Amino acid sequence: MTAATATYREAVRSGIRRAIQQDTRVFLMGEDVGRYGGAFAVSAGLLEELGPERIRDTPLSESAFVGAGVGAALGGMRPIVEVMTVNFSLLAIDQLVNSAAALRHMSGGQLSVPLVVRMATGAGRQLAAQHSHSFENWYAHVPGLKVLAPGTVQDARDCVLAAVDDPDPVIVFEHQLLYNVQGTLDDDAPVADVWHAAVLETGTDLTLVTYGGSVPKALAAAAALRSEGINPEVVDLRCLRPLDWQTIIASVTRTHRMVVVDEGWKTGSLAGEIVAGVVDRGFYELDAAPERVCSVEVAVPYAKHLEDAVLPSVSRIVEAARKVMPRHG
Amino acid sequence: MTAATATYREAVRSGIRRAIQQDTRVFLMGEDVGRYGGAFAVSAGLLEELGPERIRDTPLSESAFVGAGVGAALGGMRPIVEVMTVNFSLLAIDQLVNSAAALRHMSGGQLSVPLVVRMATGAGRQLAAQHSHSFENWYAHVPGLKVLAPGTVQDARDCVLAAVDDPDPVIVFEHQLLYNVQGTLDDDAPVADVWHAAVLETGTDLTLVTYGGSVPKALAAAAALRSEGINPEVVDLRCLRPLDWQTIIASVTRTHRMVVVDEGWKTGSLAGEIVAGVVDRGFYELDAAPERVCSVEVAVPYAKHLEDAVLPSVSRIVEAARKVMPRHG
Amino acid sequence: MTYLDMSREHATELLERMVLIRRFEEKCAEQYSAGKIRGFLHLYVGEEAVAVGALASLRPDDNVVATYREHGHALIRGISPSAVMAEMYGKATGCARGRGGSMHLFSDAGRLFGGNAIVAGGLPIACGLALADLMSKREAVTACFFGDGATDEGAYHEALNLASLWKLPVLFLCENNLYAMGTALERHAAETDLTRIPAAHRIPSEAVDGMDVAAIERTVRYAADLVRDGAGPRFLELRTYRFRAHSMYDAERYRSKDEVAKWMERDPITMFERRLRQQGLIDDTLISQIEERVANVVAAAVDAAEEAPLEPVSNLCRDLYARAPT
Amino acid sequence: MTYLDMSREHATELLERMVLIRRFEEKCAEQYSAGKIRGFLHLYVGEEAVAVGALASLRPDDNVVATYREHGHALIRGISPSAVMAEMYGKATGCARGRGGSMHLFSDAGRLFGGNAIVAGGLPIACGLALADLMSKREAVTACFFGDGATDEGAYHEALNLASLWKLPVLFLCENNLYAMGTALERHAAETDLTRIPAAHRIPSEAVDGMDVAAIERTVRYAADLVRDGAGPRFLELRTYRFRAHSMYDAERYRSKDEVAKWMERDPITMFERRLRQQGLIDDTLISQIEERVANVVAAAVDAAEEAPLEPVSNLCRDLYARAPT
Ligand SMILES: Cc1ncc(C[n+]2csc(CCOP(=O)(O)OP(=O)(O)O)c2C)c(N)n1
Ligand SMILES: Cc1ncc(C[n+]2csc(CCOP(=O)(O)OP(=O)(O)O)c2C)c(N)n1
Ligand SMILES: [Mg+2]
Ligand SMILES: [Mg+2]
Repeated sequence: MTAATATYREAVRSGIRRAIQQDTRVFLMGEDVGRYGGAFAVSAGLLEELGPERIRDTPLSESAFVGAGVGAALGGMRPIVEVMTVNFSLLAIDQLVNSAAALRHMSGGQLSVPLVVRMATGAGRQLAAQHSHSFENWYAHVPGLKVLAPGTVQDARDCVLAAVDDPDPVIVFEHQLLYNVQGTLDDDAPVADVWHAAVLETGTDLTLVTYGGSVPKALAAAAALRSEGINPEVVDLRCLRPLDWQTIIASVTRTHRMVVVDEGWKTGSLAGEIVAGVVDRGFYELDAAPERVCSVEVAVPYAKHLEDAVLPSVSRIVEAARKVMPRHG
Repeated sequence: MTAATATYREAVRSGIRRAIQQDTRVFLMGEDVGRYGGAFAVSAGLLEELGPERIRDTPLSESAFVGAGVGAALGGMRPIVEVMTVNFSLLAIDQLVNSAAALRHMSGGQLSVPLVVRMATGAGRQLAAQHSHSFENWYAHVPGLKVLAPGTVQDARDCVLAAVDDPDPVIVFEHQLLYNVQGTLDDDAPVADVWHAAVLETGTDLTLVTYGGSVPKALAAAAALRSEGINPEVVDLRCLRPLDWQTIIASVTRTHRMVVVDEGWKTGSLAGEIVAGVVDRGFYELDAAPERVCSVEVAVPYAKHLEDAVLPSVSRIVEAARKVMPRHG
Repeated sequence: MTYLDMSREHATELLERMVLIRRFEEKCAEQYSAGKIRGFLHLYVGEEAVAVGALASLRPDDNVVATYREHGHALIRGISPSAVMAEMYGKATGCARGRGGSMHLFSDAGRLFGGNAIVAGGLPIACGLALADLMSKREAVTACFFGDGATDEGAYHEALNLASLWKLPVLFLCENNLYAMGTALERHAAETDLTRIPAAHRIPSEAVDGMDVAAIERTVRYAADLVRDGAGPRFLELRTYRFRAHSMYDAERYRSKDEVAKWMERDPITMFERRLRQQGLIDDTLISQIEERVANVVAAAVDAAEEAPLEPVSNLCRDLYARAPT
Repeated sequence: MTYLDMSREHATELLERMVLIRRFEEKCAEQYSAGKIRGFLHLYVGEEAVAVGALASLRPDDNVVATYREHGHALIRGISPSAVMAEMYGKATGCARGRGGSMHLFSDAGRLFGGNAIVAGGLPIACGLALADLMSKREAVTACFFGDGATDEGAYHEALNLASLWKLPVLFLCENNLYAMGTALERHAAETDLTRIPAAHRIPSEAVDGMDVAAIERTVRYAADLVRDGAGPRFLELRTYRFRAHSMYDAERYRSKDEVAKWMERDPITMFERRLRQQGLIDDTLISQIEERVANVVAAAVDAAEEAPLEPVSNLCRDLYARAPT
């Protein structure tokens, strides 16, 4: 098979299927991943295809099944654990921080935790305050974890495969608004280097740094800006820990201006870290104060117009980009 | 009583005692706060003084007793919940994010959660990876919460009293290394405005921004710097959410240089937010790239020399300050 | 079928409440398909006897904690159908000003504290509400509703222990509809008799037919009175079934049509109606009067929601804090 | 006292192991007071029969998960006393290169997976280790040790359900020493018979005298064999007592000297020694030989720890990742 059109959802599914078929140690577990087919239908059909040993429905016990993922990884398996959404991952975050991330280092290198934890993240479907969080930055803060956030269809497959291949615990964030997005999937292509950022579009005037669910918004904003004669470069981080400073700084060194788009709440956001990190490494390259386009700091409301007002939008990105550009005239 | 010498521990205790004596709705609950006297001896003697109704030992159930704090607050009480350390708060973080922080806003203003959650934070006592976290920035990220972090003896009392007086959920971080620190406590003084930063020392050459357990280190570094002829201003944030940008920017506008000291791991730290926030609001005031002195990104190790290597130290602060100063000659 | 010892007035009221929930939710489903309601919508169809029977035994100053499947609880605890419908429309007249939607209905006046979309998230909160009553010497009960799936969560077990240890006036009401989303009870819980675990925490526990509104009312009244009198917490398992999908996104691959059909024969509304007829407490006229009243209420709720204004975006950050930081 | 059906060799071994743990920890306390060991130090003194009896019934390819009170488990699972002592000294020759200290002892070779300082944090991990064995068709048992306090935590209950539902080969070993830090069992758990909750999850559960090393060995062997053979998880409550403070920071205000003294009459080492004497399996000579051997081992461990080098600071970030990010 060569490149074909597929959804982000299908791409993730393809990655999971392949990982399980390639290695008898790999299995998927999580709430409703089997008979129900996954809360976001990511694993639909996989139970029938791969059987109940490899596609395991768990009880509603995030702490237990994420911790069991850690244990199974210690025991030589290569578990892929699906936590339905990042919101519920708060019930298991202790296992990820205090066990998954810490065990190798604090055992003096004796133990390995080759665990993959996938979760849906983000807002945009009117699911209200408790189902709309973006805590990517919390996980990206933790040494010992690696964090991926695919923003494109091909990366959606490749992030699963790269994560399963990696001997360390990897968290993969799939934005819930991307699952239906269509794109090109080459299912025979070798796994891309998702551990580094991708320059999705080259440009000269400013750098738009983004990831995950904000990638399509950044691309749309870039198109709009180009039609105004502003030529942005679009950097898709892909890997949130470790951050690929080289690619970011190289871009900013060319453009001297930056806008960061990140669905997290602004204060304490990953966008803040990007700004601070660029200041650390390339302060004198910056010709203007970078702008951050983040979520408004409020519990995400249900009503569509209020939710829209909270989240980064194409128009807010365009506005931020204009702001970092030199004044015309 | 007028000002006298007291420890930070005694100051916290005094705040708790007074809050309970002043208002029948206030009580303290948490693991071992009663008979044991508190893991850090903060509440030692209070059970005997105030009785088991107001000083309540809980089971080892962080999720249940923090959630019960939310419920008791909804029911009209003014609970002070002690979570032994920030490390264990991960087991209750769902209740803090999804209930305490969200309920007022997502109920359209109907519900109030006047809850205080106190926890010990930080490293420095060789307690190793699972007992040495600094997750202040995670809580400071969450709209709906307010976050205090006293760095001095007087503030240790005042933060408890200000938090109990506040109708919103407040998290108070007490750094475990500060409990034995002695300072001046005026127990009759009105409660200070801990919701804003304090300029602990005025200076002209650079601004040291810090909070909590790093305050004594920043003050020591300031003294060392002054002896080199560098004159730093020391800003103690005190309140981590909302951040007092006015005080920070006013200081940076005077000094044009900044070093942020924060015990969190560097990537995704509160220090990063301070840098990004200053860039947002005062980019053109900065004469040099701000420096961040944070913890090395590794699970905090037990051995003293390794732990010391991880944490911000006076010498690392001094070094960072020298770096932001203009080159001499 | 045992003789129903109940006034015509009360029986009609119970029936009308169940019918209201049913018709209201059927309308919600319709409006969902029409794109008027969005987000997650979890219907209670089939389970109405639980909320109606249980809440009939509570008092206004008792507290209620529910889940994201709480339209019924909200309507019974006094949120007007218009305010609930407007909430799902995301309108400013919604009971949470459009911020919560279907999963987050609150009523300060009705002491309904959610509307919690974190499975088992309400259980610790219920303990705290009960603690507040206990410490304030108020004779109130906190009724805490949750599903069978919630019994898998750690927070549930922590709450059972805390309530039992501190003798908190909590009435645990487990709405066991045999599924947690697509996972059948026997595939998510090792012990399918849900009364055993609370009992092991020394909480008196009993199972009730969750399709029999009269039995539920009677059992809950008995339990609530004991709880109110200081006997400590009690647990009731209400054995019921949801007739509809888990939410509007569910293809229901995990259960058979036959199973659903078999349970529908035990429709709580039909069964209660039949019983009332047999005892001569109700007839066709009364039933059509009920249906008419309910239809009017539901139609009015939709009309009001349609016409209601949106919350101005300028109010977005209102009510984030009670005391705004300066 | 029943007749002990045990070879002299084995009996001596059990005794010597208990003595080793006791003397080793007495030395740790000493070194703590001398400032050589820092951080938290939780002693197992009084509880030695539990680790010694239980681990005597396990095989090398079984998994062990323990708590922060795990010096005993570490010594028995084959970490050398020098490596444990060096770890507490924070030296490079420590079993975790000085990174873990007293609370985080690990042995890949001994399949000891911590050393976990989050109460109940090891329980889900034990389920996963057992799942790995089950899926890999290895006939191994995962022995999971935890305290009475851990039974308050949600993770415990979630793990019980998961293990029971999936029939995981986990042996739950509850070290019930009657206190969680300063909180007595009856003040932290509504049900003080700790076998009842696992039983309510359909896990066969039994209580054992945690001061009787022979009874523990026998009961654990029986249970472990069943678990190994695929019977699903089992639970044992080991009723014991800690003779020392919770950690080195504990003023022990929460229990009486009398209570401690009463339990000390049931010192597992003294009781076992007495029994062996009565059956003529041991005498003064043998006992002093044991004490001498142990004293030498402990002294050598201290000497080695004293002399061992510190881990170079340049190794600080080593082993954070298996595959270093580029
Ligand atoms: C902590 C958490 N995990 C997962 C989910 C996703 N989820 C929503 S409802 C549900 C099933 C809950 O089942 P049950 O408790 O039986 O309630 P029911 O929906 O049957 O009324 C799940 C898994 C959630 N909301 N919260
Ligand atoms: C989640 C968590 N909460 C609190 C603590 C602090 N703490 C350490 S040990 C302990 C008591 C545990 O008691 P138990 O489980 O009975 O074990 P024991 O110490 O008696 O062996 C507590 C509360 C912790 N380490 N982890
Ligand atoms: Mg259910
Ligand atoms: Mg104990």
